[in-house]
Amino acid sequence: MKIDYREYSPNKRIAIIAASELVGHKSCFVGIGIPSDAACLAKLSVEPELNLIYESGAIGALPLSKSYSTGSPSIAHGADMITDSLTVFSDLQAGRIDVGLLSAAQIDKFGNLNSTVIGGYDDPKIRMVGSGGAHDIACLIPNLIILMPHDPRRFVDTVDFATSPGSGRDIKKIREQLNLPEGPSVLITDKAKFIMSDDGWLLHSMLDNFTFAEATEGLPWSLKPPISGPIETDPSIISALAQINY
Amino acid sequence: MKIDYREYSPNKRIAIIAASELVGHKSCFVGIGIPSDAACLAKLSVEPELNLIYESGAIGALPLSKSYSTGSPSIAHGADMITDSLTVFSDLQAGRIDVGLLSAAQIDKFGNLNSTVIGGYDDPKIRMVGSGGAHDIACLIPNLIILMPHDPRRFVDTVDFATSPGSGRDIKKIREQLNLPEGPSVLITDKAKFIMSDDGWLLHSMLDNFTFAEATEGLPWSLKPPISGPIETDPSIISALAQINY
Amino acid sequence: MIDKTSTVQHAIKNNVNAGDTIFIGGFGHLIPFYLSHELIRQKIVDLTICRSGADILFDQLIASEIVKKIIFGYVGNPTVGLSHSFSRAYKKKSIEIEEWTNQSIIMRLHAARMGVSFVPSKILQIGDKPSNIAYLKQITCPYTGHKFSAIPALKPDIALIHAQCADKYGNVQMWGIDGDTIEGALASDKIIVSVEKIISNSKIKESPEKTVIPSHRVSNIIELPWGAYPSYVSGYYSRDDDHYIEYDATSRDEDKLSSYLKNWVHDVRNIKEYKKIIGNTKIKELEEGLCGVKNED
Amino acid sequence: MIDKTSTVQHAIKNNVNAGDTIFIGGFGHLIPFYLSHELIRQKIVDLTICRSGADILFDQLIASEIVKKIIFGYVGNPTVGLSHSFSRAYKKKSIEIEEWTNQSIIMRLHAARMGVSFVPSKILQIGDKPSNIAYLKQITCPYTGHKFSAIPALKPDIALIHAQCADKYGNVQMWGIDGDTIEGALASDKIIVSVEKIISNSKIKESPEKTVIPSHRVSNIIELPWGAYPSYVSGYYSRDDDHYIEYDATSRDEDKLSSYLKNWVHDVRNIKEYKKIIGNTKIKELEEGLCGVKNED
Repeated sequence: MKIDYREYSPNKRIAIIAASELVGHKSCFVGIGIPSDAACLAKLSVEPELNLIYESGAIGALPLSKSYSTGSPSIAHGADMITDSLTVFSDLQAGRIDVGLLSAAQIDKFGNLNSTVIGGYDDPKIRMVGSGGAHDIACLIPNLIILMPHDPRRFVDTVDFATSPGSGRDIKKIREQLNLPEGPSVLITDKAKFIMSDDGWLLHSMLDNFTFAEATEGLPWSLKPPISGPIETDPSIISALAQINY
Repeated sequence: MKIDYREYSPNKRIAIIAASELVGHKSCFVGIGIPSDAACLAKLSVEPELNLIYESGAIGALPLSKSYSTGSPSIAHGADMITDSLTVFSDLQAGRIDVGLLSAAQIDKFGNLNSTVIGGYDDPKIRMVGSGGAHDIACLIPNLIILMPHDPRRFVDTVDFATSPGSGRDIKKIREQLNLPEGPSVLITDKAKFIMSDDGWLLHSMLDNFTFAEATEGLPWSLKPPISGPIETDPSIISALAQINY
Repeated sequence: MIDKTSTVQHAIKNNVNAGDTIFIGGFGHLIPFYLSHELIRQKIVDLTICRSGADILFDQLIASEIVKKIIFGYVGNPTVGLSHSFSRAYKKKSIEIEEWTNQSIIMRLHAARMGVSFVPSKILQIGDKPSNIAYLKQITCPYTGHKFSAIPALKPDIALIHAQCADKYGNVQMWGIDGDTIEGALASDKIIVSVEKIISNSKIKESPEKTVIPSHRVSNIIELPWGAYPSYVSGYYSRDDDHYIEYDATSRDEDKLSSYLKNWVHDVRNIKEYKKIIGNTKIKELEEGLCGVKNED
Repeated sequence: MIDKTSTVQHAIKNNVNAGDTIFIGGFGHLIPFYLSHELIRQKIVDLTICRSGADILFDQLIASEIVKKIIFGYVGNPTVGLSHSFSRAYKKKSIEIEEWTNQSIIMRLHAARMGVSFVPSKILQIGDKPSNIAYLKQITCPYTGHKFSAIPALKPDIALIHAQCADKYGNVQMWGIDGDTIEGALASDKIIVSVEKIISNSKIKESPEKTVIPSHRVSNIIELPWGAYPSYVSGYYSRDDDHYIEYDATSRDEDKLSSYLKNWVHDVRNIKEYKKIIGNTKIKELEEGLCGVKNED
């Protein structure tokens, strides 16, 4: 099946690519927004085994309508279990949750994410919402996938504030010493997939019919052509899109 | 009202005396047996505010029939709340529970309690059940009352094994350094009430019509005549006895 | 047993003091709007307010200039955007902050709940977050030699929470999403609870597993139906997402926000008036919009 | 989702290995007798078994000579008396022990559940208890300077528990007294659950607050009605106190205990036979003797 990805909005394209990445995982720590949408899409298509875990304590829900808060009625509805946040974060720290999805206002070359301030911490241009659970997930989850709309202003060489720690040669060394997992391994935009290397992000693959110029436009990192052919999408993911109302 | 205490079994006499000691307390950490009976009796008479807390996690129950385990159906039945043991022990450690009642196989001059071994730890004459929650309660509860049937074999100068730490000059000093409460302050037998001093137990008062010789018979500690007149019992305690089936 | 029912006025007046550290419950669900608004009406100042993920109730308390400091993991208007009053206060330096993460706030409360002065954690050791907290210390496990951050206990003076029901003695029942609400309440020295409905003690005893706070820990119980609006209560009413969305525009503009606070907080004399301002149409819509989270009451 | 239902034989055979550390659930309530008896029937040896308060199921496992070590806070026959098989094994030095307290065992499991290698506690610093554990270390709070015992994490290889119900995917629902059952299960690497009844996933979703273990943590689910006898299951049957009382006399005498184990464990081929041995009279009595703990199923 030939998929015309340009038919879909940028956020849907991110969810489509991310859904494929969730195959083989049993439990997923998700936040509201594109992460939640991507996980729902995966569960409806390529990974029915995936248990969605929200930091509010809801486990096993499949919210098909727009949710504003991780504690929204739509998240509680249809859950197999509602426990407390301590339990969910404890499971995270104990390495009992397989994979996590994060987004942020800024991302840098080594996958550091910023959701705290634009500008200086004490004298910011924009004071944002802060970590929430993002720092915790970035420190603790064994497999971390980052989802970012391709908005060049949000891609920087070094984030103004590293709310959620990244990876790459130096950070990985510190993570090892602290017995923490490796950090972000995959970055998904609405045009391409990137993977983490010792020296930062590498362009892994692009959506069919997107050019290298499009996939890297405005990104401040020096990137080489993709190391792999076009991203392949299981047709069931596309079919499942219809079930999600967002 | 003149009470003829000899009408009641030794265990009931202990519960009668202990009930008076619970006045003014709002929450009581209780174990199965005489402690539970004494707390029920207090709640039915002189201290209706008392919330009984069992280490199984049951709170607010009033078991009027014999219970074998702190997790028995009779403990769950009638509870206002059933939580887990972690919550109850956390409340204990946080100083959120007012008073505790303990019993044991052996007690010594400084209120150390033994429920572990008679004889040496590695080569015991009798291997008993171990601490359970007794050590924890003895370390942490702000007000500790000990209930012991007057069986001289169980009263010793120094316990074979200090499962639950006592009080008195030396132990209190260590407790202070560790930010722990003072330890046992009252000991109740079926004949008398004792209070803790720097030098160990003092005979505080006796049940009406019991002699000094009876109250101290076989106790290995050097004890002086009681420092107070006969124990007074609120008649409501005696009336409430009829409601408890044990 | 003591009857602990009270009015919102008395409960706040008798239990909260200027300068107190207050844990405010509700994680998307069960946010104690009406109960906490009383802090504004009574102008109880110099407060430190804390929780993991904070939403527009924090924004309103900050805008009302009764908050000296916030201790938080997140403060915003979920999905919609920023907490504009917080941003303004932060830039004006009229508010102190202690900025953690959701997990670390929960672990801070958990340490207090367990009666210890710290717990070890793997978080807050890398990135720029540890530098947010100047006094943050590390600790080494005496068994494994592994390094952990030492998460210090956070023991609030008082917790304000909203729940589905309670008896008059203070046995509180709650279901649906909790987040860190129970943890924060049990960590605090005093607890005030507003509920949708006061029920009998015998009803409580029918399902003791639903009880999350025992009576002896609770200072006051107040029946405040719709007291969690515009957040929601499982089994009673749904979340007013529109209110949250509109609040974004309102709170960007200080004048608009003043009118909002006058209308929704200062001029509201009792919970019936609060319900009146919400309006019958909205009430009907939210009662019907429960998304299947059924009323187990 | 994967169907995780299994037979007791397969679940134990495929998940438990000689030498494993096993957490055994049940605190007075919900003790997994039938499920754990399968360890005896399959002669899986060199086991380390652990929990806070242990009753006669531990005695039976010890008597069957499959236990190398017990880690415990209490081991006995509640109110009735001692664990005679434990006492004998202890005196013969045929069993290793690691003797804690109920709170410290629970905190050990809690540390593992939270993913840290220790938690601080105020207990185990005075009296003779700290000397029970040669390797016990102290830790100083970096904020207050207070001394705590460092309670090391206890992460069992597998937990065996009994609950009221589960769906076939492994979402487990439990109510009534829990003690340290959920803590121990969540601390363990694998979890096997026997239940009174397997119910539908849609039934689970009707009351998600009752779910205590999520499906992705569970290895196998086995429907074993009466599997907790002679302990009890809230909503299903009461505790057989007489059985516990009689077990005292039985377990004092090694020959009598052998016959007991033959009758109640070795010769029992399935849960229907177990129910047959309990007998109809007893079953009726225990179903009626629920002390009002109602069946919410």
